[in-house]
This record gives sequence, C-alpha cells and structure tokens, in this order.
Amino acid sequence: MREMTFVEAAREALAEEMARNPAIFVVGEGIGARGGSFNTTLGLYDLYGPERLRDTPISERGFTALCTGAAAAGGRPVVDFMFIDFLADGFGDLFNQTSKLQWMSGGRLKMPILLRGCIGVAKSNGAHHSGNYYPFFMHIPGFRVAIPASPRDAKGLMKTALRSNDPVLFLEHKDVLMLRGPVPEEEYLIPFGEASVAREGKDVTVVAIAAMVPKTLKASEELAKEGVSVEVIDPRTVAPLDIDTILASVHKTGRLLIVDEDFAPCGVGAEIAAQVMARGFDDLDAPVQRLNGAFAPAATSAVFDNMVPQVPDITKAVRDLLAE
Amino acid sequence: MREMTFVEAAREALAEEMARNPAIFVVGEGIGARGGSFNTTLGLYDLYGPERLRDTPISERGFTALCTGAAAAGGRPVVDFMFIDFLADGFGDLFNQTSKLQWMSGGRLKMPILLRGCIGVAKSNGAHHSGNYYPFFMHIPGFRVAIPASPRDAKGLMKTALRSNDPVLFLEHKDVLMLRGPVPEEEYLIPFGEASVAREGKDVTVVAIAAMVPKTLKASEELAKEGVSVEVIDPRTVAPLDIDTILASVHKTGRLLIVDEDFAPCGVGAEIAAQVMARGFDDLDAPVQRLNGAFAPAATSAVFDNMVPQVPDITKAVRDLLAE
Amino acid sequence: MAKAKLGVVIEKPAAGLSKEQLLDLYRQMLIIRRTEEQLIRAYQAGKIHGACHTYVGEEAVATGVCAHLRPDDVVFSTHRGHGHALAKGVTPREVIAELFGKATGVSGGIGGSMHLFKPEIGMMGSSGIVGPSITMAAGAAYTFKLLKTNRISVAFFGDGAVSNGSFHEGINLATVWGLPVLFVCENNMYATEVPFNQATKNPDVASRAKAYGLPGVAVDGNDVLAIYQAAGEAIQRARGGEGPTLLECRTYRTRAHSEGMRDTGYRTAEEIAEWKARDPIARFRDVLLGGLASEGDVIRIDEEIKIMVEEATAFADSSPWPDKAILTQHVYSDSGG
Amino acid sequence: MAKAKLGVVIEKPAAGLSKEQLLDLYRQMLIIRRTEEQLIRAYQAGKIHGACHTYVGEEAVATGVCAHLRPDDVVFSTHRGHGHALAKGVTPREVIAELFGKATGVSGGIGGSMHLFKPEIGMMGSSGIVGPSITMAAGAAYTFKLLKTNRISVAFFGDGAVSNGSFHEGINLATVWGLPVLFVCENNMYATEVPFNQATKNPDVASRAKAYGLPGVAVDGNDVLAIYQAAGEAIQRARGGEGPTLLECRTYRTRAHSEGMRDTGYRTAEEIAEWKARDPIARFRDVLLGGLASEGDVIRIDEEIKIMVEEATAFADSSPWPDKAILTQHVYSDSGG
Ligand SMILES: Cc1ncc(C[n+]2csc(CCOP(=O)(O)OP(=O)(O)O)c2C)c(N)n1
Ligand SMILES: Cc1ncc(C[n+]2csc(CCOP(=O)(O)OP(=O)(O)O)c2C)c(N)n1
Ligand SMILES: [Mg+2]
Ligand SMILES: [Mg+2]
Repeated sequence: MREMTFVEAAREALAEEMARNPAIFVVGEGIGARGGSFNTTLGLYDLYGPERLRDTPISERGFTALCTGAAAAGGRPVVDFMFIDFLADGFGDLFNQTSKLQWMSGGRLKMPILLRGCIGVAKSNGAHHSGNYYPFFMHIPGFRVAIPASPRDAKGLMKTALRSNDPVLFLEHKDVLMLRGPVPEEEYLIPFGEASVAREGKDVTVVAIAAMVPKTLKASEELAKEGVSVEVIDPRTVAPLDIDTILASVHKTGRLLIVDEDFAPCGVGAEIAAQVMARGFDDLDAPVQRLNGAFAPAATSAVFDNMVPQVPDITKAVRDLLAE
Repeated sequence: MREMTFVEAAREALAEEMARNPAIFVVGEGIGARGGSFNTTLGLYDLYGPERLRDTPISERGFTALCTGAAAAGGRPVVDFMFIDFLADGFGDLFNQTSKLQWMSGGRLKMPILLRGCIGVAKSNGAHHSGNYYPFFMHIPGFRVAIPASPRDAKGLMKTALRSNDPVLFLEHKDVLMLRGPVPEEEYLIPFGEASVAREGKDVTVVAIAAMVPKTLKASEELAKEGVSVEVIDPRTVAPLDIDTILASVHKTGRLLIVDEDFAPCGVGAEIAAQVMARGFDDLDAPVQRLNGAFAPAATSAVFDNMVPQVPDITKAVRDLLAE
Repeated sequence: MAKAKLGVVIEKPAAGLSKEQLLDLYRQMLIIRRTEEQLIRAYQAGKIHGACHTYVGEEAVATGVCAHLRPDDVVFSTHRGHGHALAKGVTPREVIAELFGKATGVSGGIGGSMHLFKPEIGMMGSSGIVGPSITMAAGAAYTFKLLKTNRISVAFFGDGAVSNGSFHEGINLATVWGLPVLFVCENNMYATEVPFNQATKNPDVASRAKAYGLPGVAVDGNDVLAIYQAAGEAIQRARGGEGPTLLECRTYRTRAHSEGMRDTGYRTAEEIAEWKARDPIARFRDVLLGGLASEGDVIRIDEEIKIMVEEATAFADSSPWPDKAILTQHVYSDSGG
Repeated sequence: MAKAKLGVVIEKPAAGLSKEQLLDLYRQMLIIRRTEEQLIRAYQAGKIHGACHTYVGEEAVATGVCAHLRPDDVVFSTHRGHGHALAKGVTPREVIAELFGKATGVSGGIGGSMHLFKPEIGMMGSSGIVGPSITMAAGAAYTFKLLKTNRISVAFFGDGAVSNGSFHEGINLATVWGLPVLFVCENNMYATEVPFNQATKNPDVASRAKAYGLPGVAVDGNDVLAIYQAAGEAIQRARGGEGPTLLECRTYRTRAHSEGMRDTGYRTAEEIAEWKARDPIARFRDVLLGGLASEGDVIRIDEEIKIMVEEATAFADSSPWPDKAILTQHVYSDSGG
C-alpha cells in the first residue's frame, strides 16, 4: 500500500471532500495561499481560491461564531486554528451556540462544522502553544472529538467528519503530523466511536491517546522482550468513546493503564477508569491506572521534554501495574 | 447561633474583607448601585463607591483579562459574572493568562483574583443560564475551585478566597442561594481542600456537590427510616480535592456514590472514582457509581425540572448501589 | 429626542408604500404589542416558564426591518426576541405556547422567551448570550455569498452588545469580506440598568461604522417608516453584493428589563413618560389616520388582532406538555455511537 | 511612506533632549539590534529552544516609549517581545540565556522567546497569545488608579491584534474608566503573512480612537524622536489622570515573521528594501552625527555593546540548565492542599 504522512493523508481527505461538496470552505490564519502553518491546506488555494480558503484576521472568537452561523445556514465550514490553543477565545460561543443550536432548534438546524487544530506538548512550544483541551469537549454535550494517531485514521476520520452533521473537533498532535504510514488508494471512511486495537496482547491493556499511541507501541515491543504481552487500544474518537472495545480487552487482561499526555484531573483517563469500573468491576485484577503529563504549563527549555510520558515511563507504568 | 442566608453570608465575608483590604474591588454587570442580580454586593456601593464596585459593559472577556492584569499589578479583583455562563467568553484568557501568570513568572507575580458566579440547572433558566463548568477548572493547573453548599461554608470559603494569592473560582448554586443556616458571629476561615462530613453513616458513602448536598441529606433521612445509614461528604472545594476524607469514609462503608448535577463525562465524579479506585481498590465492595444530570442543555418547560437528580433519584441510586 | 441629533439621521420618507403595505406595518407592530401584553398578564399569573423580556416600545424596529425579508432570508436575535420572531413570521400561538412551556411552542417548549427557533422561515434563533447574534448572522451571510444565492442575513442586537468583542470582530469580518448582512442595533440606551453612556464614551453607534469602513446610519427607532426606508436601502446594498450596513435604531423599552424586575432608580419617570409619548404604534396610527387609511381600516385590524391573540392564548393553554423524552433528542444529529 | 499619510502624523521634534539622553536612545536601540543578531546566529546554530520572533527594524518603538518609564511602571508585551523587555531594562544576558533555555534566563528557562517576565522592573511578561496584552495592561492601570499611585501601564501589540475583541473591549474599558495606560500599536502592516489591509477595510489604526473617544495619534515608527515625543505626551496625560491614548507606530519588520520561516510570496523585495533604507538605527545615527554627537561618541557605544552582547552570549552558554523540579513549582502560590 502507498505510504504518506499524517498531514498529507488528512489533506487528501479535505481535498477529496472539497471537490465533492461546494459548501465546504476553510477559514484560518495563513490557510490561504500559504497553505497553513502545518501545511494542512497546501495547494488547495490554487484550486479553490479565496472564498473557500479564507485567510482571516486574528479574530478567533469572531470567526468561530461566524462559521457556526455559516453551518446553521447550510455551509460546511472548516475552522483551522493552527495551534488549538487559539480556539480558547471562542469557547464561549462553542459551548453556548455551536454545541447547542441543533438541540435548541429541536433538530431543525444542523451543525456541520469541523474545528481542527494541532495539540500537544511538542518540543519547546511553551505555555501558549501546547494545549490539549479535549476533555472539555467530552464533557459538554453536542461535540464529536476525533484524535487520530496514524495517517490512515487521519484520512478516514477526516472524511467522516466532513460528512457529519455534528460539530466535530479534529485534533492533530504535532508529534504525529510527520508520521508516515500506509493509506489505501480507494475511498474509505472510519466511523466515529470505533476504537482500534493497535496491538493485540493478553497480559495488560493500555489505552493510549494521540502521540502516546506510537510511544506505547514502542514500549510494548520492549515489554514483549521481557515476556509481557500488551494490548494497545487507540480510541481514535473520545466522543463518542468506544468503551465496549476497552471492556472486552480488560475482560481478557484484567488490567488497564491509560496513557495520556494531557492533565489527569477530569481527563480522558478519569472517564475511562470510571466507566470500566462501573461496567467491568469484576474483570479487574488491579485498579485502573493513569499515566499523564506533568500538572503544569509547558516549559520551553529542552530539559523539560520529558514533562509528558516517554517510552521508559510507559514501560515502568506497565510493570508497576503488573506487579499490583 | 445566628442564622442567615447563603447570599448574606457570602456578602458579609466580602464586606469584611473589603473593609480590611483597600485593594479589593468588584467588577460586573449591575453590581454597583443595583447590588447585583443575585444581591451579591447589596449595600456595598454606598460604602465604597464606583471604583471599588464597578459596573461594567458587556465585555466579559475584556474585564476578565483586565482583572487578571489588575491582580498581577497588586490589586485584588473580584469578578462577579452573575450567571457563570457569561464567564465562557473569557475562557481563553483565563486558561492562558490567569492560570499561568504565576507559573510563567516563576512565582514573581501573584494572582489574587476571585471569579464568582451562579451555577446550576435551576427552574426554567434554560440553555444559556444553567452552566456549571467546574471540571474545566479542575483539569487546568492553576485554579482553586470552591463550591460551598451552606451559608457557613460560603462565608468561610469566601474569606479564604479573598486572602488567597491564587485565582479562585467561587461558584454559587442558584438553588442554595436562599438557604438559611447558622453562621458564627466571630471571624473564621475555612481552608481549601478540607471536605466536610455533612452527615455520618456507615453503610454507604455519598459525595454530593453544591445543590445536591441538601438533596442528599434529605434522601439520607428517608433512607435512615429504611435502616440505611448514609455518610454524606461535601468536598466544598473540588480543587484542591480532599480525597483523603472520601477514602477514609469508603474504608468504613465500602461503597461510594457521587451525586453531581453536572454532566458525567470527565466530570468531578469521574475524577473521584478514578482516584478512589487507584488508592482504595481493596476497600470497595462494589464499583463506584455516579448520578448526574441529563446529558443535554437545560430546557425551560417546568416538565423538565427533574433533568438533574432529585431526592427520589438519589434514594434509588443508593438502594441500587447497596444491592450490588 | 436628544440622541437622534448625533450621527446621520434619515428623514422620514413621504410614502412610496401602498395602503396595504402601510396597514401591514401597523398590523405587525400591533401583533407584537398585543402578544406581549398577553405574555405580561400570563407572567403575573405565574404561567411563564423562565424569563420574559418584552419589546414594548421597540416594535417599529423589527417591523420596519423584517417587512423587507423573504422567508429564506434569516434573522439572528437576542434575549429580547419576541418582536423579531413575530415580525419574521412566527405566530402568536407559537410564541405564547413556547413561553408557557408547551409542546406546541415554536421551540417545542424547551426554549422559553430567550430561545425562539423557526429556521424553516428564517428565524435562526434568539440567544440568551449577548453578542453572537452579530457574528452568527455574518456567518449565514458567508454561506449565502459562497453559494451564490441572493439571500441576506440580519443581526439584531442591543446597545449592550456594542461594547462586546463580537460586535468588533463580527462587523470587521463582514465588512472586509463584503458579506450580505444587515447589522441592526436597537439602541434603547440601557443594558439592563447600566446606561449606555456609562458603558462607553462614544454612545453614537452609527459613528462606529467608520472604524470598520462600512456605511453607518442612525434612525429614529420609534418611526416605522424611517426604519423601513433605511433598512430597505441597506438590504438592497446587501442583496446587490455591496456588503453590510450598520443601522442604529434609537428607541426605548418602556417596561422593566425583564418582567418581574423592579424598574426604578436607574432612570427617571419623566424619561419614561417622554418616550411613552413617542410610542411607535400610536404615532404610526396617527400618521395612518392623517389621510392614508380610515378609522375603520385601523379598527378592523385592532379587532382582528385582539381575537388572534385571545385565540393564541387559548391554544397555548390547552396545548400538551412536551414529551420528556425530547430532552436528550437532537443533542446530536448523527446517530454515531 | 504611504501609510503615514493617513491620520494624524506628529512632526519630528527639534530636540529638547540632552546629548546624554539622545545617546541613551541610540544605545538602547543598538542593544536590541545586537542582541537579536546574536539570537539569529544562535537560532541558525540550533541553540534556541522554541520560536524566535525578532524585532529587527522596529527598535525605535520600544526605545522611544520605554525611555519615559520608571521601573515601577509596567509593560505588557507580545510574542515579539525581545525589544520591549530590553527597553524595559532586562539585560541581554537574561534574554539570551532565556532563549537558550538556561536557568539564568529572565524566566528561568521555562519561557523562551514568547514568555519574558521580570515584574521586579515592570516587565509583566510577553504573551504567545495575541490580544491580552491590551486588556491586561488596562487592568494594571486599574490597580494603579484605585490605589492612587501615579504609575502607568503600557500595552504593546501588533496590527494583528487590532481586529481582535481584546482591542475593542480593552480600549473601551480603559477609556470609559479613564485609566492611566498607553496603547502602543506596532503597525508593521502584516500579521504573520496576512497584510493588514486584508484584515480590515480600515488599516488606519489611530483613526479607530474616535470609536471609543480617546486620543489617537499616528507616528513614524522608524523615527525614535517622533515616538519619544508622542509617547511622552501620552504618558503625561496618563500620569496626570487624563486617561489613555492610542499611539500607532507605523513600522516594518525586515526579517521573516519568525526565525526559520521563509519570507517570500506575501511581500516584495522592493518593499523590504525600501524599509531597510529607513532603518531606525542608521537614521538616528545620521541625526546624531548631524551635529548632536561626535563619531567617537557613537563608535564608543557601538564597541561597548558589541562587548556586552559577546559577554552575554558567553554567560548564556556557560549557564546551567534549569533544575527539573521547578517545572511544577509556582503553579500555585499558596500551599493549600
Ligand atoms: C454575554 C452576556 N453577558 C451578560 C448577560 C446578561 N444580560 C442579559 S440582557 C443584558 C443587557 C443587554 O442589553 P442590550 O444589549 O442593550 O439589550 P436590551 O436588553 O437593552 O434590549 C445583560 C447584561 C448576557 N445575557 N450575556
Ligand atoms: C490568539 C492568537 N491567534 C493566532 C496566533 C498566531 N500568531 C502568532 S503571531 C501572529 C501574527 C501577529 O501579528 P501582529 O499582531 O501584527 O504582530 P507582528 O507579528 O506583526 O509583530 C499570529 C497570527 C496567536 N499567537 N494568538
Ligand atoms: Mg439596551
Ligand atoms: Mg504586524
């Protein structure tokens, strides 16, 4: 199968859907002729021009709400925030309008809006360019949240997002953007709410989010050498969350670790732990454990690169869990 | 002991601290001569005038960030949002500046800012006036979050908040505002991070948040008649969260229910469940359960008043948990 | 009318409207007034679920603007939205039933006064949050332009929204992108109880247009013909691809901010009386009776609407409550997991 | 300088400054320039942790403004903040060490280029988020007014921030509340690669002041004396209780938005060359040598700064890495739980 990077795969999905649907347009800073700070729209401006690839002023709140109105009126906007941190100025309208318009209108309005941006504590990005924020969008009713970790998933989930009538947050971790992997030539969509078993195993289940997926796979290889068989699950979307796949795995392994670079409190891991306990209590041979990033803003000096979990942290957490 | 309402108690704390500290000022819509939509500042304008009781335009983002700068420069602002929903337009600056300035400055800046507002799905408030949002502030490093449920706690926590150098979110559930209860005459402060055991019991532990505390106490009385002894814990602050008091109770009862009208996913209950499992797994005779409000925006018609847990829902959830 | 001296003030048009059109304006204003009078009584009787912000005194604005709109044009409204909804074609039945919390309400009873939705006829909803009507209306206009329709979009908002970031960002984006949208500021001089001149040193809203480079027009907000004319010109520009206009309508709410709230301390009895004397409906009735229509024409309409609103109230009273199951429906559109 | 034709343009002041003061302005601009040249080389050598947005070409702005500030006056800065920090009194050592990620950096190595903090001398921090420098500076001014100090506050921000809600809300609040703050817009005509006239139909920032009712002044941003004079007048107003001023400095960054980014496609080589010819430091050097100072004076400063920056680089190179434990310190101030 052909190989491409995560960014290329997501962009191919966008290009295909823009060709298919004239109501799709993209707004963001530098997503026009420049093609996006992360090359998310490279080449599309030449095909579709300034109305469908719209460079914006630094008005994140304004263009987020504007795109909400555009979606309500039959357009299909893609808001490209570049760094997801910049979406924070639009939270008010996202939580009060974007997420609620379908419900408030009794389903008469649809809300086909895609919000995308890069997440994560990548190398030296610092306190204002390293946000994650996905638990907020799990907490508030009305959003779908996709966090792909491979080129194949990026394309398939982006296609689904661009055909969904719900507001979708599409999060791209900076550390996986340049990851290469196989992407089918033929058209495919990946439905929301289906986790992928990234590696099968029998001793312990690890749920990993975003850039933690490749790291956990690496850790699993090391652990395999020690005779430990790790099952790695990538939820791919956290809203909806495919808890059944996780429960089935825990039924087999009896042990669960969630690896997520985002802050622990009220995060994805807390929600998974609570649900697995409620529905799979008897399957658990040990308490569900969480491995998260440090509870602090992101620091720039490279000595802090390990403020989010690294491969040795994951192997250690798995060993500790097995020892319980 | 004298009795007063929740609002009166919180206001007395504010009045005392304003008398004590000339750097305290309040901003908000209608908090001047009018005394606040919820009477949070009634009478203070006459004492302190427009500079310390500052009526604002509808610029929530602006005055939240302005007060952040004011706090950094040595003032002690109180931002009174009226309905907490209106704070959402200020999330960006709250998460990127207010919460991070102390850290970014290596502790050289202090951030003595109090953010207050009314929360909750009260009768027919509807989709835009019923927010809760506290899990966001538990998730992001840098905030303290107080959610008192009694007049005594309102006063004691407000006093602590007004002497803290950290940003504090002080949330007042609309359903407890008019609750009357004893409030000591003499000065007292209630430290953050100390849960209160609102009722002692031995069969089951219920952690309740905000307006769920009085409801859970009522449910516990009913259950007592059936011979069920419920221990009710009010965390009072959810950041910091006093998990030790909860663990001690679970050690005794073996069973835990969290009652929270806020949405379940990635909420307070998820975090408590995950922590209790991690640290008190062997004490648990049954999985921790959560009882939350419906996963939908708030509807106005009174037929939906029960979209958040009511006393019968709580008694039922306790009975179900005991039957596990 | 001290305020109207500021900025550009459009002179009242001589006429140009047919008798039928003139009577329609009168009818529309009266529908709003009578419906709200009914709501006020119901509020006092404890029949309203949630808040109730009336538009009494401001009816000329929605009426004069919406008279130009096609059903496929859209309106984004505020917490004070009854008038916008009714002028856009929502019926008194649907509004009253909504505030009564009934299943037959325009939003199925889940919305109440501040959340009136009927997108089928372009009523895109009112909002309990001040501000986003501006930006969202600009967004609908984006879609209309992109898809090469000649539909237009209207944002209503109060003077209170003018100091909000959504005013600044929304109007700037719409202007620089040349979007077919009309921004209608209902400047009633107060946001709740805060006077506009305490919210800004420049309470002349129309003059703000210069900051963004779009046309700004101030008009007597209690004169339905003046509004009709100014809105018509702006809408023609928008439909013609010439971009947005900022239209400031200087008006006044003669009741408290919200039913059940006190209405003292922040404004004088004289000020209220002065504005009541300029009631847009009474004034327009006088204009009509000054030779444009007969007393009979007008009385017929008065009677028609009296009956319409009585019937609507009975309808609302006898309507069923919402099915509780709808609460969690429509949170999502797709089934997806 | 086409842009300077718009709005009020202040004429360059004759003088009024002592030779010492004039040389201080020169020295300050040169410290910024030489420090950043050092940072550029270091960036290319892979020694910078994180981004690096230079101020090359814009040095006159921070220099002319900050020359008026006392150590207890405060500055709120942007992602392009090296110049603001240095002009407010942060040393080249502290800036270079910070970008090298060292413990001796002005923010202890946790901040990098976009997060420079030294509140002890009024450098209240730079921000990676565009906008809040405006509102936060207004807030510091609120405290200064409330506590009856005569301290003042300065917000620096780019043309990109002008279309942001924080500009609108912050300037309006400061104006209506009469706060002692100076709003300095560094209009370099681009936000990253988006030209300002694509962000708004009114790229004349100073003219926006009318919308809020505060004084608005546009000035040649490459002329340190013009800035010095305009800022001085505004700061005098602020200290005297007369409220804020909006000062637009029309200038240009002659390097790419950020080190390591390409700098083509969105602007012409001619435009860059034209602005390089108006380099604020070279221009001011000429002014000085036109009778205000001797070549020896100027060369002495050149030498002094060359050594200062070399020494600073050596200091940064030899400084220790931050202790990893500091990462989670200072998230909270109180111990509380
Ligand atoms: C963002 C936000 N802040 C505060 C409120 C509370 N609030 C409701 S109406 C209102 C005043 C609105 O004034 P204006 O925009 O002038 O409209 P009017 O009520 O005068 O028609 C306020 C402050 C709100 N709904 N939304
Ligand atoms: C809220 C926000 N949106 C987007 C960005 C990304 N960004 C960083 S600098 C910049 C351009 C800023 O332009 P301007 O304000 O004119 O300052 P300049 O870089 O020209 O000095 C942008 C868009 C950001 N930092 N913050
Ligand atoms: Mg008003
Ligand atoms: Mg710029």
